[in-house]
Amino acid sequence: MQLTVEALQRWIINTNEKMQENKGYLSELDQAIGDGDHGHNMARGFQEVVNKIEGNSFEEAGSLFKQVAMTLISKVGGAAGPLYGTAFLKASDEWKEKTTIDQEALGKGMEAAIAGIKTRGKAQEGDKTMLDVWGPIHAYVTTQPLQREKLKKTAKEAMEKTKEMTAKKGRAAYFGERSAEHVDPGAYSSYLVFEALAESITNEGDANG
Amino acid sequence: MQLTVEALQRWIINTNEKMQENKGYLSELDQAIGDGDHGHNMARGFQEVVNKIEGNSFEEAGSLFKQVAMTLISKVGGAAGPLYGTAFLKASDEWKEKTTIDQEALGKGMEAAIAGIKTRGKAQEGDKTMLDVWGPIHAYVTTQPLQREKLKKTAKEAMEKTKEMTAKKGRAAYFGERSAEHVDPGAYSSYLVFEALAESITNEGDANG
Amino acid sequence: MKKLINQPEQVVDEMLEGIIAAHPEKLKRLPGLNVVVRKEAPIKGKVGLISGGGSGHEPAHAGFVGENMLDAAVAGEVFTSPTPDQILETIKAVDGGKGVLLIVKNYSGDVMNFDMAAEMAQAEGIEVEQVIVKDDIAVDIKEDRRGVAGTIFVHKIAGTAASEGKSLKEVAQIARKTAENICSMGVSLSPSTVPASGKPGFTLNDNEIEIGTGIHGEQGMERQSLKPADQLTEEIMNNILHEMEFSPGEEAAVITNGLGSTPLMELYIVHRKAAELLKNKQIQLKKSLVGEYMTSLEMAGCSITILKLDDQLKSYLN
Amino acid sequence: MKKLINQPEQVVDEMLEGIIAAHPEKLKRLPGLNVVVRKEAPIKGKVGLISGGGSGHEPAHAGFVGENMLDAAVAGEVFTSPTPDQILETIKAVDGGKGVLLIVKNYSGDVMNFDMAAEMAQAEGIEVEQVIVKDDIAVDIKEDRRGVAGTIFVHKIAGTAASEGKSLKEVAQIARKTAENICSMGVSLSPSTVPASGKPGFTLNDNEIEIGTGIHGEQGMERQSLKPADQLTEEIMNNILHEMEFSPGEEAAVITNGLGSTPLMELYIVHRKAAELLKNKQIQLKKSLVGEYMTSLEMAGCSITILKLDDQLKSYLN
Ligand SMILES: Nc1ncnc2c1ncn2[C@@H]1O[C@H](COP(=O)(O)OP(=O)(O)O)[C@@H](O)[C@H]1O
Ligand SMILES: Nc1ncnc2c1ncn2[C@@H]1O[C@H](COP(=O)(O)OP(=O)(O)O)[C@@H](O)[C@H]1O
Ligand SMILES: [Mg+2]
Ligand SMILES: [Mg+2]
Ligand SMILES: [Mg+2]
Ligand SMILES: [Mg+2]
Repeated sequence: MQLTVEALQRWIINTNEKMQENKGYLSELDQAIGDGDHGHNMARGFQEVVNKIEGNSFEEAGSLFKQVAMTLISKVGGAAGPLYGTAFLKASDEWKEKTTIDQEALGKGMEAAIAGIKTRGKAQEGDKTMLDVWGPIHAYVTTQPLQREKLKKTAKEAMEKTKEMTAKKGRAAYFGERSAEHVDPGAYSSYLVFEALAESITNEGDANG
Repeated sequence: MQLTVEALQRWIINTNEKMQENKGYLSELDQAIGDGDHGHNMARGFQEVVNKIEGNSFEEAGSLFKQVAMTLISKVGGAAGPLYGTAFLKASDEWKEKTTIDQEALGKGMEAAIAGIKTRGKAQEGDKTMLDVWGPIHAYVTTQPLQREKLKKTAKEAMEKTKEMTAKKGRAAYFGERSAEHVDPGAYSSYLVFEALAESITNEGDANG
Repeated sequence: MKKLINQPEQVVDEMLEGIIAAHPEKLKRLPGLNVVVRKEAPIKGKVGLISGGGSGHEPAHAGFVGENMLDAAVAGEVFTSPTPDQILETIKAVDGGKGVLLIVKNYSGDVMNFDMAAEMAQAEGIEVEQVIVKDDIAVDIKEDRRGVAGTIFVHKIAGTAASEGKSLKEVAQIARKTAENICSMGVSLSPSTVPASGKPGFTLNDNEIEIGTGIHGEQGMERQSLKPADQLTEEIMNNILHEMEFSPGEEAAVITNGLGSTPLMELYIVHRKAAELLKNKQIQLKKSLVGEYMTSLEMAGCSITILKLDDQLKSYLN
Repeated sequence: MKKLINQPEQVVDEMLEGIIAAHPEKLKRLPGLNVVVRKEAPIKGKVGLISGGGSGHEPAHAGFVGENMLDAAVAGEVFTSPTPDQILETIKAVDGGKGVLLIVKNYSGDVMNFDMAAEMAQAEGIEVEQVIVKDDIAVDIKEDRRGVAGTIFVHKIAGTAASEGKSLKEVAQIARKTAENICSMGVSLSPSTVPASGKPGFTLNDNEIEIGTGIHGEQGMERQSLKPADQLTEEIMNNILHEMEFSPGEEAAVITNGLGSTPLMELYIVHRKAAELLKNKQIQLKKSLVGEYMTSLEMAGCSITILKLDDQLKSYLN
């Protein structure tokens, strides 16, 4: 697998489309165990990202993702803003000067991103957050050949698993055990991010290419 | 007709009973074209009056009605308090030293009361207020022999007539022509006052006695 | 009815106890009465200032008792004018020998009860003047207009004038001038519920608002469907400015007043548009009060009040 | 959703415009940002004080910008923490060379965004300290407690300390001491509706209340049926006093805070009972704030905040 800068750009644009489509649903999820703004936060942030990157062409992945990260940081707000922002910022460091991203580079970028989320949010996997999607995806990316449908399935299953978890971080933690009947909104938005990634891979032809 | 001080006292006690029974209805009438407190105001005031006069015996009508008036003035509040208070205060002046009230004295007391209401409230008959009951009752008392049922009927008809009137004074005036579908709450409470008076007359035996 | 109360009959008494508990160093209650008085009252050589009316309009009126404002406030039952005996005792409690000014909102109940108290006090040899506030232009006939949030400007300006040691005649004259230069108008989005009755004072559909509703839920000018804040503000401002004569360059003070449950956020959105409209007309906005000054329990909505300033009024307002 | 707004996306911007329109002589807005700053800022020789958070809690936070209080407030979207870039610009705008203190409520979003901004500012050579307010005892684990109305006491006390010219270290230390001596707890009678979503944040039955609800509608401790104000106040006060160590004769300050649509009348009824309970425990009530300080849009209900005073805190509070 090789993702060109253009493919990466399409990944982000596709992610935005998913955020817009799922804005209401994400906020509904957040209303159940949070404050009901997650969809609006993500939709606002990714729309700004697309406004910034669409039409521009980037020479390498590092500057693309730095732009993505800085825009998310300054436009999302809430808990999701610094976390997604930090994730992409850390990844952009890994992807500096790269004109294509192969599976190994993807794994390294994700590793840096996850470390960033953990430092910033002081959460662990199992705390019912977006980390519970990022973790399993990272494990998959670093151990198996990437396949579009498999990637989607991994993300979906990880997201669905957060339903049973009891939240330990973020607003949902206030709900204690009562949080354990609802999918985590940040996990759902991360699922959308990786679903979009999977679709970008297909666009490049063979999923294993 | 002769009303002893005791009969007058019973009139007031009977009036209070009617105010308590009709508290909710009076406030409902007031809610339609006012602020919904008339029943509460009248019930609170007359209850205090009864607390003050019950058990006591008064030598003459003047001091009884001065007590009634002062209590209404200090306990009813709103527009009704000063008006009913002034009415009974002016009547008490007329009835000073009297141990019984005959029809002529009743008429004189009412005349003074009405003058008091008019001075205080600057309203005229026809403005859709309590005056539109006091006026017709006064006319009846000063022109025809008092009869229990006739007195009741006169009060009731006068009260009902206020339904068609357009309010010119008090809160109902804000409703302008839209006030013309509702009985005036002060007219209704005055109807109760005179219904109680009629019942006191019967208690004395022959209505013409 | 979902309210943080105990017995509906006790709300006024318990509220007043709470006010005194909150500010024991500044306020006292006249024993046995629903009256809040400045601790220093009566103040020798200063005209005494009294306001009052039915309860349910908090912070009006007890919230305006203090330095450079009122000496006392008389609280009636909820939405019911207080009685003359209570007002009379208040007059006695604040008379420092220079007489007392009563600030009264133009409702027949208030006017009559304050009138009776003034007569009684005068009979006892106390000089009393009254100013009747009639700022609600939702009522057509000028003489019948209700007193609403503009009353706060009268408290403030008369309060400063009294603090300066002006005579009763002078304070009353300034208060009347203030009252004559105030126009207000409100809009209601939802009704309030008087504790004793337990039922909302009127009903509005989900998408319905009422322009010109009074602070006791009195009928307004018309029902409309909900519209953007800017449009609504413009409508209210046009109504008010139509009643007032402003030449370019003249000065105004504005109260954007919440009726009870409208968030401050929304009041600022309304105020922003009001300020913009004044600017368009070259009217200088010299003072803004944005918040809850004269409420109607938990009614949703707001009112806008404009006071036309001259140099004298401006100097007393600050 | 019946609100006095224009577009839901515009509420924060238009509210801030309204605040500036109301107080142009005292406040300015940082161009292009959702930040309200004292007109005099940056003030040389004074520690800069910044608070902020999601909007919808008005008057928090911009309403507390002024002399002896905050130098600036950063406003996020409704119920959404502001972003680091806005906070960074605010830090730069109020740094008078003595460093800047950030007053942050303990929500993961706020903490992370303010953290990032602090790191950025430090990287640019500005001294920054933070105090995290965690006063809501409805949350069991101390470290996870939310910041609610008690934040106002931190604004005020740190504000006075900063005005006196104290160093950043000193102001931060006093602010932290204040924060550690505050406990709060709320009760909600009805939910609020975020303009962008248009739907109430939760639902309560006609006769149901929720004890311990957060100011964004976060789940509380338990749902109960409506009960008399005195009983409810006692329950909340017991919870708070159970968390605090008070000996007879010690002193306290209290905020009885309205969440948005609860009439001031009801707040005073609650405050009355709170004051009585303190008296019973021989705790001296030295300062009372009763009104809307930290709201949740038009949520009905209230919160009670207790600050345990010592001589230092008391002197800075007045
Ligand atoms: N400390 C944390 N670590 C990792 N993820 C977190 C943390 N706190 C919150 N999140 C994620 O952020 C999501 C909520 O984001 P959002 O609703 O936009 O912010 P807020 O909670 O401030 O309203 C949660 O569903 C969760 O996945
Ligand atoms: N100026 C007036 N003259 C005579 N009666 C009046 C006047 N104003 C009001 N009323 C009477 O008082 C009644 C209302 O009393 P109430 O509801 O107790 O007082 P308020 O209007 O202050 O709430 C009206 O129905 C009317 O009959
Ligand atoms: Mg959220
Ligand atoms: Mg009435
Ligand atoms: Mg009334
Ligand atoms: Mg949020």
